[in-house]
Amino acid sequence: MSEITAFNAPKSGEKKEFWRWEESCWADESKDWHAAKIITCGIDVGSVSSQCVICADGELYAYNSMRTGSSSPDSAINAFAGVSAKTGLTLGDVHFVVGTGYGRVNVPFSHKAITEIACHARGANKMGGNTVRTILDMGGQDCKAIHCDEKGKVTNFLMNDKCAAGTGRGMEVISDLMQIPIAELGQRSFEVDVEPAAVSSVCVVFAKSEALAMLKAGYTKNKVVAAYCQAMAERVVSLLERIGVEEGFFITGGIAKNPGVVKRIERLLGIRAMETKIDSQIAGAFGAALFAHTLVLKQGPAKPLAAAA
Amino acid sequence: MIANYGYKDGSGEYYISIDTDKCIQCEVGRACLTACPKSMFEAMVDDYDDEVVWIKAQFRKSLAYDCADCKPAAGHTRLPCTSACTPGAIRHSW
Amino acid sequence: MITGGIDMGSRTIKVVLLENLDVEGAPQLRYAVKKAHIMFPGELDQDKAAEQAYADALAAAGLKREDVAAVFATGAGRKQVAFAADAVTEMTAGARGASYFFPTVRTVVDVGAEEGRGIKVDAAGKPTDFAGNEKCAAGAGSFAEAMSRALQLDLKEFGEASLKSDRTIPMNAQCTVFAESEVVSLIHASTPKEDIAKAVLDAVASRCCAMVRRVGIETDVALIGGMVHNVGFVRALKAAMDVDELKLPDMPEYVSAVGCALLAAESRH
Amino acid sequence: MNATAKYPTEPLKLWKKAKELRDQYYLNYAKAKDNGGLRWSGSAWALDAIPAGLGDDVYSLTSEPYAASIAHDRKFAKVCMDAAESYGFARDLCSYMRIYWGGMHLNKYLFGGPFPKPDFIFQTQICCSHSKWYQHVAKYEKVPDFYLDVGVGPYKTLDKDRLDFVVNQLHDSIEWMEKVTGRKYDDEKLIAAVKNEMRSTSLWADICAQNKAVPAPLDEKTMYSLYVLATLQKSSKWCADFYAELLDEVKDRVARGIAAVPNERCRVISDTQPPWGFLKVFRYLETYGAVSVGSLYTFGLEGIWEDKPDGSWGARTTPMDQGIEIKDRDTALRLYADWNLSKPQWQHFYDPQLKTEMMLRIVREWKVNGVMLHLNRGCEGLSLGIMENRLGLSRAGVPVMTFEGNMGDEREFDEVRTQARVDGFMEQLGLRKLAA
Repeated sequence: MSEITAFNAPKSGEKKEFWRWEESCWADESKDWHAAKIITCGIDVGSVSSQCVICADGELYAYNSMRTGSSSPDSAINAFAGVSAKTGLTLGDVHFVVGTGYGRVNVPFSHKAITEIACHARGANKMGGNTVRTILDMGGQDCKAIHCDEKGKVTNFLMNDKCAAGTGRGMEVISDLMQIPIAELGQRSFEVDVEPAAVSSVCVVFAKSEALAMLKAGYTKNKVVAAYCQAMAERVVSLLERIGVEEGFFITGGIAKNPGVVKRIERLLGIRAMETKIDSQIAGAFGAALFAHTLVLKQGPAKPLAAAA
Repeated sequence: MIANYGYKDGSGEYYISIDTDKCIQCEVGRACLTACPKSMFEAMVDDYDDEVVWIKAQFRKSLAYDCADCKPAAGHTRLPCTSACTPGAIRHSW
Repeated sequence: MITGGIDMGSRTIKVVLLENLDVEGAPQLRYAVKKAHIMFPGELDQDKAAEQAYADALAAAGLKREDVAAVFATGAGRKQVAFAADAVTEMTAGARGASYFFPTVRTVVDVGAEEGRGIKVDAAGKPTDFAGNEKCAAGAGSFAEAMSRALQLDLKEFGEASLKSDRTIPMNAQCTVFAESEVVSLIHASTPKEDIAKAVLDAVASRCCAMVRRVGIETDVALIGGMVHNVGFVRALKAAMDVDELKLPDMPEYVSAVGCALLAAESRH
Repeated sequence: MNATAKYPTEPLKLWKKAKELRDQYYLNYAKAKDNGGLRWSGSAWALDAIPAGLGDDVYSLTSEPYAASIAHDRKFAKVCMDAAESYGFARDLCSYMRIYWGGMHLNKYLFGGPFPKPDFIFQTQICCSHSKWYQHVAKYEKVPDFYLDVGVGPYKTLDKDRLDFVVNQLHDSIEWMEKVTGRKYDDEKLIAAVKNEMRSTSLWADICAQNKAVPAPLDEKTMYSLYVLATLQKSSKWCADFYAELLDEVKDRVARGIAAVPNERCRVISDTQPPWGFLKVFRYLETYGAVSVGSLYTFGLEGIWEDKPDGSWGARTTPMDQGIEIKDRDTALRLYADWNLSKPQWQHFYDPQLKTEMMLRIVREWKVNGVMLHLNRGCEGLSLGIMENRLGLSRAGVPVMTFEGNMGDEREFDEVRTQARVDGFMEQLGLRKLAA
């Protein structure tokens, strides 16, 4: 057996991770939190991503969005540490913390846990305005369809976390399979001569082997991605239809950043999704922070917490 | 609020819907809790501080099987849960 | 004579250029693997990716296309390789490659990114029977990889971590995706990483093993494909198959490509 | 085997007629009531010569072929199965049964109009689902039902007591039919039907035996559309007569060397019902010049066989050809029971070894190069012990491949993987794709 050199073979460490989306940390430089009367915090620990949002007097002040680690408490702490580093805020300065998302009960420094359903509705109502009625959140491991009233109170919802079809995870699967960065999937899905029929299988595992077969058959990657995005869209729409779709359609979560799916959902529903300047992934944490604000107004600040992390 | 607990997968759509507006002021003393042979219902306080019932988490991903015993195939003409809930807060999607 | 083999995997493309050191009339064929090349197709469609991978390999080997007598292709995208003289399935390529490295091998376990398979091989290195994993992809590498990602470990650390655990946590879900959410709940239940890693690798190993048993486990047994690098998986598979020895090539990802290059060479004899 | 042999081929002349007979059958059942006829329902395995004694205006709907026809229409099949699942039936039950039930609950008949209600159920019991299937139908449609227990063990162990056990039930079933229909039973019609069925099933076996020829005059995909007639009404004169015609045509094809697949260079057999929604798998084989010459399923479900003097497997000689006279009800029932109990497809319910032996025999006599086993999740009965068969075959040195699927439920079938599996198997058999 003579020498073999596997040059530019990426070592596992530096291996390109196509599925990974951008992490981000932001603070409103125009504001000074010291001036705020009420400071609240919302922590959303999802199965895939975690966010921390800080509200100053019920307005968005700062947020941090990162991938969920292998322990929910740490993820919550790190999410907060991010904004803390950027703004100098410590937990001691925060009047009330609400935890939400998959790991909401594991947020060590939260005063109350509220489901992501209620928080997404509340957040969307703030981000999209009180005309928001229908909310779609495609999470990492689940898909939520929510209908809410002008106050952002949930009037109808369903969540599907049994099947990966129509979840962010399903999207990661295809980006991995195609070796295309997840952020590019949407754009690539439109770079096709003709729009292909949707991948027929509802099951992600089958869809995957269907996608492989398309490649085998000589489809371009873009075409396969298009077929897959279409399938995702059809899947999500069938869930939305259960709760009844109304104008004022708002999409939260990472999926909002994937035009490949969003545009196709709009096409199927015949409704345009509302625009927002704020990172759609923070909707849950934002909602949680707003709940926290209301709670402070109702029952006063919670006792300050020992700084975590 | 209409709360849908359940799932849709390759084999179909299985949701139990609970109309919390009818559920909050339960006029039948939470009859559903005892009506369900598997005690799948549970009373809890929701995000808006109202007491309502929901489906216990361990059943939410297997309703098709958990509810089979109460379906016509098992000789039932009416579902125990929906029959017990005379205000009509509970509905099955299948 | 120089021949080539290209393995168009669903994730990576491997190219092998093989020089036949055969002296005319020598009883035993002897080969030297000249160059192996691995890359992530990334932006490219398969046909172009194959072209590039091959070009790179030639350049690295300091060879020109006309130096290469024939190239055989295998793998999911084998039909997309314009310059290949012929295409063979993963079964044939894997069997031939494995028996080149280990002439006594009779059972080959090939665990790739998307599919695992068990192959029964005869003395000539021809597949006589095979079984692949059915619908569920949980018996393949991409599952383990996704799980290692959830644990924030790279595949190597993932395997090593599992060695530190002797706990057995059964994974009930047959479907990869369900299995993933099972792992996520284990994580949120703050189960030690080591135990989760072992649970995942045990699950993959038991699915692979069930598959291999369909063709029957006959020694010697060889494992090929990227999972060879995963010490935890190797341990789990040994245990599941209940064999004392598992033959491990030192260039596991390239075995099928080598098999192709050999078949290409033999087609010229 | 790799030489691309080319044979002449031509379409089957009787193809159109087979389709017409099939459509007529389903139409007759729907229209039975128009002129006061009777409807009964039971499985394709039911002993349908018995109800024939009730008159010439008695029509049946055999449920497996009916469900299979629906399975071709994947959309409607899904609708039917969803209906059954909504009703609370589990997804892992027999997919024919779920499809049939679903159609009944939706009150939709595949061939148009509402689902025709049977007057009674007449069913044999060999697999676990057969009785349960009609127990539900009878309850739901509120119609009387009768079940024959034919589980008396392998034919080679058949003795007088075991035969009596079945014959006595047949006598009871006739009395029962007279009671529930209020009709007078006509033994002449019974005897005629028994004779028809013996002809049909013996002729079908003979037709299958013609496929021993190289090239094979018929491929399995075609055989499905022909054998189905026996699954509809093997005891009818039209079925027996059709098979007589068909046998002549197939013999003529053999004589003239007409092939079903012109590029035949490799012969395989399958096992159990195919995934009906994906018969193109068989066309895919042809791209390799491989042809499926049949299966124990197509040969042995509606064909009755015997050992020929030369040791080969051939059509069972009918009592009529042996000069045995059938004059009374008891003689008819006795011969009829014995005839059916020798049905090959009934044997392996008792021991997978029996099935392996029959398959090996087919492999030998039909010059088969490999076996494709369908791990059919839709049929517990026929896939029972199938992995044992896999072992038995490969121990005997026969190349085997397995593919997972379901005869009626497409959700269990992965077309992509199956094709990849076929690619590997063909290569194992030393075949390369032929230039199209």
